[in-house]
Amino acid sequence: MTDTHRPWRLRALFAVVVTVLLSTVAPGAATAQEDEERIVRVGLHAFEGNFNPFTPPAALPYTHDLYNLVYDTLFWSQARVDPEPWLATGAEPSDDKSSWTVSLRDDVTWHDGEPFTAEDVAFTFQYFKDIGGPGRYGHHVFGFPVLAGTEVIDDTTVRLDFEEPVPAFELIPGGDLPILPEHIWSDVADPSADTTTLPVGTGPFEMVELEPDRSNRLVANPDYFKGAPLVDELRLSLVQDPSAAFGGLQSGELDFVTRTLPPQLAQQFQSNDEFGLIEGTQFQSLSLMFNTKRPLLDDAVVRKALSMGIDSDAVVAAVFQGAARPGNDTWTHPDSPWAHPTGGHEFDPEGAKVMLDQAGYAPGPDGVRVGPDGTPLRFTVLADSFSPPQVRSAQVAAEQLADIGVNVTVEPIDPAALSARRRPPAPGQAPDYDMYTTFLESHAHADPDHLFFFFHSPGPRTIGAIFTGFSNPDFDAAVERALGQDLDERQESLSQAQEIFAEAAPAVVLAYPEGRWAYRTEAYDQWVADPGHGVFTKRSFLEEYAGTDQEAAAEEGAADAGVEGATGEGGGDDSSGAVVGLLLLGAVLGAAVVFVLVRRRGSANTIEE
Amino acid sequence: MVVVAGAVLLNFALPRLAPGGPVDYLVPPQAGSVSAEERAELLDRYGLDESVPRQLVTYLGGLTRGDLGVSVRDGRPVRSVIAERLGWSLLLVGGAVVLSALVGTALGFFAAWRRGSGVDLASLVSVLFIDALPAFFVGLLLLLVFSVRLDLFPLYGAVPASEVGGARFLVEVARRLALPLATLTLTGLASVFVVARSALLSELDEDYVFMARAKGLDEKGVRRHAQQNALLPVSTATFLGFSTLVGAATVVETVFSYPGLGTLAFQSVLSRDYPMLQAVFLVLALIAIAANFLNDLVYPRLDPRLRAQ
Amino acid sequence: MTTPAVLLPEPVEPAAGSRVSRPARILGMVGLALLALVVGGALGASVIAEHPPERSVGSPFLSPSGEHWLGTDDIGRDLFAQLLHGARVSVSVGLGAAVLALLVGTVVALLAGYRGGWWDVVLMRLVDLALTLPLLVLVLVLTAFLGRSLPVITLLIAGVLWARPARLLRSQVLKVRELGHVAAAEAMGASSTRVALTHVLPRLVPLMSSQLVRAATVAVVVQAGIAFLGLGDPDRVSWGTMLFFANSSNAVLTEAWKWWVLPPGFALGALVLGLALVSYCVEEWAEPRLARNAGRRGRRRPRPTTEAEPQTEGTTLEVRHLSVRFEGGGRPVEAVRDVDLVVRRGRTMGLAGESGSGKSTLSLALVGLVPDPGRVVEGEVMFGGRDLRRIGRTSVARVRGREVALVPQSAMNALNPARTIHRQVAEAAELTCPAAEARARTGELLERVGIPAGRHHDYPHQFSGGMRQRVLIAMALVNDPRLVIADEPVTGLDVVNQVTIMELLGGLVRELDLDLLIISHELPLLARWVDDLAIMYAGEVIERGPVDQLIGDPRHPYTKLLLSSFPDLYGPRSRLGAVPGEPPDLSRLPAGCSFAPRCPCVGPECTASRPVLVELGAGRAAACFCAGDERVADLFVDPVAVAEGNPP
Amino acid sequence: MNEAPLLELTGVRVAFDQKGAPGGTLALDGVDLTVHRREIVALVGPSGAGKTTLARTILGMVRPEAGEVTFDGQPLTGLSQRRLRHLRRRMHLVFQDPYSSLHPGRRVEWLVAEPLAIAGTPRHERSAAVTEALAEVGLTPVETFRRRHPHQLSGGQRQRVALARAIVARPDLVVADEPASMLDASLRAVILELVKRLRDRHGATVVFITHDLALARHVADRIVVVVGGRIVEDGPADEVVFRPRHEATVELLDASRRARTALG
Repeated sequence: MTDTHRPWRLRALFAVVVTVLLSTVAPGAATAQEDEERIVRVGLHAFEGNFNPFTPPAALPYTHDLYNLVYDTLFWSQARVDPEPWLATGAEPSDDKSSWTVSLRDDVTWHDGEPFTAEDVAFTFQYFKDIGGPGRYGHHVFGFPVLAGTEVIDDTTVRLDFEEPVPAFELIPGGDLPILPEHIWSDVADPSADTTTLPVGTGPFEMVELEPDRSNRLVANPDYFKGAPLVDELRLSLVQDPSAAFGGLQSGELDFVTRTLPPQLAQQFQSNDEFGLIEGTQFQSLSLMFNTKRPLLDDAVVRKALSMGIDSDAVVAAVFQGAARPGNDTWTHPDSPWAHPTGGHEFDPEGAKVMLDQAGYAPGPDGVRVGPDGTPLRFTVLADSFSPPQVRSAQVAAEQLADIGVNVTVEPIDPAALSARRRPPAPGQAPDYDMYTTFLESHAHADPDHLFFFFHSPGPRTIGAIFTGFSNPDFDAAVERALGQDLDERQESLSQAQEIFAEAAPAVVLAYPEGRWAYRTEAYDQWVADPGHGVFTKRSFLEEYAGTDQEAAAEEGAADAGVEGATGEGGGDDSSGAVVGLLLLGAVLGAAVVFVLVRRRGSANTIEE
Repeated sequence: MVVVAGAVLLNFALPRLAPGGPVDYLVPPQAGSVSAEERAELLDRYGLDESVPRQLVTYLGGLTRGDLGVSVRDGRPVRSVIAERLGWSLLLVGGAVVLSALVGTALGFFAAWRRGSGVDLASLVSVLFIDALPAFFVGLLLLLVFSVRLDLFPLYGAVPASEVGGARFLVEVARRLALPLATLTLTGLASVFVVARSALLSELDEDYVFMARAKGLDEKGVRRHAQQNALLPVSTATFLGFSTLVGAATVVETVFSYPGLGTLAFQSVLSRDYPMLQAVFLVLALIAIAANFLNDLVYPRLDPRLRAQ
Repeated sequence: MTTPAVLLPEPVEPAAGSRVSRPARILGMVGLALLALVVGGALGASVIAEHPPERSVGSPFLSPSGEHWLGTDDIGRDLFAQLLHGARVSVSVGLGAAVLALLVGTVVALLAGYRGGWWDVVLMRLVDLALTLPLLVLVLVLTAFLGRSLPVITLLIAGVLWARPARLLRSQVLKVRELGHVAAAEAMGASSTRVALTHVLPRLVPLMSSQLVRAATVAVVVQAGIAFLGLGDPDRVSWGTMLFFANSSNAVLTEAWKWWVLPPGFALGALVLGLALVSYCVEEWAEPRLARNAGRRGRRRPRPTTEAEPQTEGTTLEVRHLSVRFEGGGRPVEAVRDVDLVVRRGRTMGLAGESGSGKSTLSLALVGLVPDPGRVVEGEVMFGGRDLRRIGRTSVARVRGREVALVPQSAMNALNPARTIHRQVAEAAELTCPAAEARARTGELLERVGIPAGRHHDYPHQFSGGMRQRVLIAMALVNDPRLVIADEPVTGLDVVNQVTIMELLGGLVRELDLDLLIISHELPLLARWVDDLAIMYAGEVIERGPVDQLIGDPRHPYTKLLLSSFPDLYGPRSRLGAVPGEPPDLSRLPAGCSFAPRCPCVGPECTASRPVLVELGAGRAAACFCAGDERVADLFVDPVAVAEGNPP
Repeated sequence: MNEAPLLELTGVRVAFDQKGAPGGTLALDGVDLTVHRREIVALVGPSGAGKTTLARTILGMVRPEAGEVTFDGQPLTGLSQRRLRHLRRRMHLVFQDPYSSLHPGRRVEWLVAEPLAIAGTPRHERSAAVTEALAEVGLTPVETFRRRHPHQLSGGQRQRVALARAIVARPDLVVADEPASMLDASLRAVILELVKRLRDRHGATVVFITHDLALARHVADRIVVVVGGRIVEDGPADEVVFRPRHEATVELLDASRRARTALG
């Protein structure tokens, strides 16, 4: 943020005072853009500190998009029935779809100059299966589906065999698994331990500097098979504090922040010519999950009533200030190709009360309903304490549920403790929680198998509703059927499953947050919204895609400006900031200056008198 | 020595009190599920499947070799992570200790010398006021004023994202250090100030100060007599303040996204990164012990009565 | 207990009820007001705030309005209500944790400090251990692990806070153990529980209360800190969580910081500042010497306007009508009243008087060192032909040490413990000569006073009291002054040392041809060493004259009675004589003769008007209406009568 | 004096540092001392001679390394803390410093009654004894003084309170450690008179510590000269002053003589 109307003396005084305090060199104005290269400085809101796909990630799915700046996948994973070929030029399934023959591009080289071949693909799939482990990707080849074997047919063709039909191969795992160079990884004994080596991939950017937990530097890969990226260099810094991140963007220290722009800041960035805003969906959902093995919550009537008692619109308004869409009872993201055609959320507190009354949950003396066995409907919602939207939406939902006679307490808890709490002590047993809120991202909604993965009865291969314990035979049948169908044939089975879901309500989607990002136009303005990924993906930097969304996004942003102006006059009133600064530092520094002056005068005094 | 041993044991025990182990962190809520075998494998990888006494033996064994284990969170050797963070922390906390000691002592002496005067009261109240504001709040305000509004300092981090070398690099590091350092200095200022002030006050009442005046020394000479002895408690306050500031640094580092031990500790707590947490605690305890030790070293230099007879 | 600074004149103690200085009182009041504000807000939260703190009552991010005084937060909750209700959390955690921590700390301190032995060893190791871990980080870890409800957080904070008070209190216990009344109780056979509870514990109260406040401060800040980091208590709105949500909602980047960030931040500040100010006040109350005014004398004194009469021939020092007044908090104290005193060339002068008689203050006034809040209000100090009161502070400083040297009382404390004695003496010598010469002279003189060369570079603590007194004598003489004022030079030494020091001083004075003014309460000692003697009582010189005559034939009843109260080594074993009554309270002196309330031969004129010093010939003078009277010569008061409380 | 002595010390050795290693400087080195009932014995010596250590040893507050302290036929060494405390209630120590030896937070009546409280005398019986003792030391009107706090008293008055406490305790033995040395000379006679009265009226045995031979001779029946942790001379007061046998005594007497002029 520049300030033009401040008296220069005051500002100079601050500079002087601070310089005195720190005895550092004069701070000067913002760092000048030093060269003509196009450099984009990005503030990451979370980062694991390495680009090793075998270490456990905590910042899903966004880590995935970061990896994909350096690595490539066979297909570009998208919430589409026909994913875009990427390293692959195409894939042909066997009749039962358990075996896929993938043809590859022949114009790809690794960052170190080695040519990319079918060997690398075969190696990668096998390697991920062999290593297994905690990484985000391994389960695609040993969980579901299970890789049976690979065969390299020629330099650009490889066949991948699975133990069961994989109709969705192109998306999962084809669109997900990063392809690794065999010549590098085949020598690595313990892949997850090697975290400091710079990754070698085929992607549009090559990593040249890796400082874990702090910053990374990626430079453009000039030989990228889709053409050199439009940006010469990406400087990624980890800025976890949101204020620091957006402040950095505002002050010109950053050009882009991966954190979505909170609505209350939108107006500020919108009104400033230096910034552009772009929207895009990450297929994110904020859900309230029920422990269906818990007494009372094991009753679908109770769960449905709770669902009906929650006003998703109110959550959207209160927690997201409109920058989200209300949840669907059918769970799947409305933009997903597999979403139930009608969807929608049924908010009907009166109906919920009637339902509960009829099911024998009569209001107790304190207004809280009591179950047939005398247990009151009192629940605790666990929420990730570091995620204000999760805490806030839980609080809003709790307020609403009080109106239908259900007492809900919100318990913010740190993520690891949350994970521990929702884990069943042993398979099949009920975990120790009532409900929890969680963000689920693109995978959960863009993946055609998502309902199977999340809500199928807990199965032998650790698939299904491990945490919620949800089990419904009809639902299971529907999602199992879908799993074996081609992508474009699944709609009916999936819709059926979604209808069952809506009735049984093992979870309630509180909102589908929209993504909106701010960037400095001067640094780079060709961002594209990539559904399911947001905008910080490689496609934003490739000529083929870049800039296509720009105008539309800008227009939409402008339209929003009027609505979002809830945060006062906007801009920044510098004088009040300075007042606080003076209050704070003035006291000390002033005293210090006086000290020096008086001291000098004092010593003079004693002699002269 | 006993204290070090106790600290080591405590370090080992503390993280294990927590509900939820590293595996729970490794598999975040968003991710799918993990099979029993995968859990077992994970536990095995980090040696967490062994009995607690065996883990302790392994830990102690590693310690003797200077091996602090591997971070569960990102798989890097704990030692290198600590080494990297320690430097920034020492720069920040050490700088704050030195600065707050210097400024606090100077101000405290200044106020004591003018006991009861308006200047004394004003400095006392303003220092107490600043001390009363929590460190993170001061940090937020400094951030707000100097970075966001005035745009004088960068907002976060310890080193610039862009590549600069030589003197420019140092300048950049200094600029990024400035605000967290100022915050932490302000945080540590009051305790030193108050001690310095009251120490000098009580020294001024001592007979030798009177004697210094009686034998004809000018005010400067008299003041030097008193200040020399008043430094004693100031030194203790400064060194004790070290561990307080390390704690405060956790919050300040978070506000400024400064890559020090404090944020590392915080992240490690959240990720149940036992090896890292143990190491961070060990280092923090060692710093505190070292500070005490330094104090014990400095003390006899300041007070001949404590020198070995 | 620290040794009281004996050099300072005694009657300066502030009047009862004002143990705390005025600025501290004001600060304390401000602190209390701040606390009252916060506590009031906490208590009245439900009444004052019209909205519940934990329900959305409006649109998110509203600016302040009549409806929402501080606007609303990110989900439309009323910030003003949150601010008020947040006070409850801070206050209860602060208070709860502090009380708990102090309780534990006190028990540990008493066990470790009073029981001692293994208790001490084990507990103090524990304390050390607890102190090595950074507090905030520890609480952070434990909160993440053990839960974050208010009681748990309170317990946790107390659990890491107890160590510091425990350590401080233990050392206080060790100090208190040495106090007379503790030893007295032990000597009377009191059980250790009784001693610990009735004698030790009450003496810990001031430290405990300041530690309580300190602990509360830390607890409040720590609680806010962990809440700010997102580990706050879920059930309760607190200032820390307000700031957490404000920060994660980027309030500092919008205008909302003014009503979302500042109020909770400053509320925390107000609470902590309130606590700090009260603590400051409490600490001063517990350690009243903090309340005393500084040694630096900033004010200019009024200078006499009229020209002084020239100094009388043959005198080294001539004091005329000197009055010193202390104006502390209470009523003014006239420590020295209208004193005339002459030190004649070549004759040693003695000034005798009991504590509170003003003799030390007088000596300080001579060299311009009356401590605050004392002031010389009248009189002249003629020395070397000029009035020391006229020549200004800096010039007096030049005279000090160079022309008039002071050998102060309490040799134990008059040397800087951190500097070698040689350096301290040389420092004085350097005032008049170059460094090298100063060092040489110092060495010479130290040897002359009987300190072997090998020990010149030792520190004061390595010397006995007698030796230190020798150092002070060397220090006084190093600049070859014309007058040495020795204030109680041998008090506190045993009789053998007394003789040696007095003989050394006397010898040096003769050798260097100086004049000497000795001040002491030991009348027999003075009588042995001086030529002229003046007796002071209640700030006045009540009798003076050549020593033999004054001792042999005292004219003032006080002198006579005082003389009778010193036992004689070889004389008859008769009863010692007593002086009836109590020493005078200088702030409440009677209208007439200040000795009248104790005087056996008091008459009506004595209570009506003040007797002045009347010349009796042969250099003698006494301030008494019955100075020449027979009655004085035969005065004797039997202590038996006085002991019963029935003075004659 | 055919009664058994009240107090007997034989071969008492006390190391300087109570916690420290044996073989350090000795504060008391082979002290033999017998004090008979109703006797006033003055312990005289220069500072650091071990007088105060001797007093504390007599009270059982310092445990000797070697030797035996017997009080009224009962050896103190080897007694349990509890038994020792009980025995100590029959002795009383009057301190040198009247400013610190009184609990500053308590009123005079509490302070004087403390020995009774320690002995377990019922509360209502204490008041009369306090009144009587305060009257005896001349703190009249008693009702005014008993409500006062120590800081409202002058040094002389405080020492009177300490002596009232000694009267209330009805001890067999009073150890007075320079009770008048911190007071003004004008108050000295009264305090000494009160100390004497403990023997004369209350039948206590008094051990009086002082560094002033003149004063010792004035107060005591017997003078015991302590120098360097040893008793160098022990005899009737006038005997010691007029016919000193040990050279240390002679030196002390000489210094006393040279330091002062005989008055009056």
